[in-house]
Amino acid sequence: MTVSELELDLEVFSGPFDLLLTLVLREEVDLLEVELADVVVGYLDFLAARGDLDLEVATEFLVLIAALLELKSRLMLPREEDGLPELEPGEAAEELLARMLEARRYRHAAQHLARLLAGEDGHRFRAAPLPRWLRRATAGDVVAAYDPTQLGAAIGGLLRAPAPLDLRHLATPRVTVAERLSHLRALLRHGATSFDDAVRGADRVTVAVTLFALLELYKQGEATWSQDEPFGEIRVAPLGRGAAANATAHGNGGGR
Amino acid sequence: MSGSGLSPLARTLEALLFLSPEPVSAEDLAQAADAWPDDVEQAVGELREAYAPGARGLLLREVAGGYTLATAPEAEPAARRLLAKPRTPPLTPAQAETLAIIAYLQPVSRPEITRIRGVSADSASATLLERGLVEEAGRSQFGAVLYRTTPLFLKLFGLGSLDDLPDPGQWDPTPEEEADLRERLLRAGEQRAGEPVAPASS
Amino acid sequence: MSGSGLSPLARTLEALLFLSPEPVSAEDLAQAADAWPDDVEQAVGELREAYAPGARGLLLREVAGGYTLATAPEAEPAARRLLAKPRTPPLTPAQAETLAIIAYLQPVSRPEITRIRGVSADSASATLLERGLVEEAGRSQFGAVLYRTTPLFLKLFGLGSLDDLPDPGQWDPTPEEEADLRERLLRAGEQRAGEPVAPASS
Repeated sequence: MTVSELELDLEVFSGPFDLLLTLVLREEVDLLEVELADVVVGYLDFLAARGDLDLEVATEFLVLIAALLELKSRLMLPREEDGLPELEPGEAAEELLARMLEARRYRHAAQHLARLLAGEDGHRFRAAPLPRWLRRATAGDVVAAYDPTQLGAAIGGLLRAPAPLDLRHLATPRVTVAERLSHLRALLRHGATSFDDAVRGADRVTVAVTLFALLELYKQGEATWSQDEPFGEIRVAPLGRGAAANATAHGNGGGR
Repeated sequence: MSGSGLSPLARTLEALLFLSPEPVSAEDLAQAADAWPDDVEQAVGELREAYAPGARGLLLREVAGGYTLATAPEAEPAARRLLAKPRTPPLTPAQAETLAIIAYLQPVSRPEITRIRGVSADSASATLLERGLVEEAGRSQFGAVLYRTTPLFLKLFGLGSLDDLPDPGQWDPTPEEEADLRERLLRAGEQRAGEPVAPASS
Repeated sequence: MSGSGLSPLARTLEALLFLSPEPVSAEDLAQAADAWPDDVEQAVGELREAYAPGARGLLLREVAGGYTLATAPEAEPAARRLLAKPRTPPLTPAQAETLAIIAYLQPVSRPEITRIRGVSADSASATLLERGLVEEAGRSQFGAVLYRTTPLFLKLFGLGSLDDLPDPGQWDPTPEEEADLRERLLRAGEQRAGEPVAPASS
């Protein structure tokens, strides 16, 4: 399975900017109220229906969600923490607007192409091999048609090993769910902890991936979590074998 | 068309279009038929008339910079029964978007497509490559593979050339819509000044 | 035939004969067109008239297996000029890269080509095989197909032997490196890919 299959399954968007544009343009939705958690939960349901968790795909999905989180956080957070240049609200809105409009333009172009293709439905071209009398090999006619220097030039090009390309954060996941799962498990072996502790010093993508790993632990029955109030501390406690003593010692949170 | 048939040159061109697996340009037709461009143009006119929609089971199409023969859509149900081959499957939204970006911005690299869509285009571009709608067009200065569309793309989408693609600006929102969108984004941005500091887990 | 064109059934049969590379029997035509044999016979009669010798560039031929369309003999010289020459369209970047890797490293396996290029070379190598520029040269110890260039490759590039291939040194960005060309290409490919390349299926 790939994330593109998921896109098909949800049938609402084919990219974060589309999703965002759709949500923002919907009169009743304020950008700040876009429930990214719902998207994540929808994805988890999708995975549950399939019966297994493909960590590679989960990571890919997270990249998508992380892009949304970044856009949203630009509007929510007063301060950037990971060295990205801070944008004024006006600038942030302009940048977002420009990217959304660009995505929108190609979405419409895509629809135009899909219509063209549908209109061509029913036109078939002939795909028959040439008759034998046209296939006769004429070895004598062969004259040099290509310049060998293009082969040397191609090899030269392939020897080039460039500096790594800056693809922005969303092209390559820097952290995997598997890594964050083992990080959380290691922490939980020592008893209850908090989400802030689990992501101390981490960048935003890592935070998002850690949250996803936590959802997975919860689903697997390995941990439970609670939060007393919005934006309050998220307590995380181990569940299952060997967890009872620790859970008692730390109190298991009152918010459940 | 006249009932008495085609001129000798038009007959030759008809045979060439029947045999050639790809659309053939007017120049190549002239060269192969050993004829003057003006005469070729006139003979193509004869064929155009002979294959006027509704006259025959075939149509003369002008795609990908050349001429080619194709079946008329009325024959599609019968063709499907005879050949038992599915017609060209439609594109998924992700594939159509990726194809649109490549068509308009070619040559364009995969990271650039990802930037515009906001989500990876890897599997979509792999499918487009496999279906022969796009191909590699060298590498960017950073070594990323660049993509462009193929003649098959023009052929399957019924386009004479890339110039037949409409100006994408026509799909941009009206100034009012854009102003409205900007307004909403700004409002969301201003709101945050009064917001408490959200934790990283928002 | 009448100047006003063919009946709907004759048009459908014309499209079917156009598409099918093999002769089609009257029964198969009737079944595909969902028509009675008598009607098919009559429609074939229309086509026979429309494709009477001298009327068009194509002929309706009745062979053992059924009906088929073929080009009229008058068009043969033009068809030879258009289609019988060795096809040497310019190499696409992907084809040039793939061919260069095969030329300089032969014999070389497809997984190696993929690792060096960072992207699959399947369609490029299929085209090179089809045009007769490369051929299979047995299998590697892991069972992957190996490729080498052909005598036609040497002819089309005007080379007396493989020793006449240009020294890639003049295009080499880091000519001071000592390592073997194959090793350096593989290393650069992996660096460009930015991450380990999944083992290619072979």
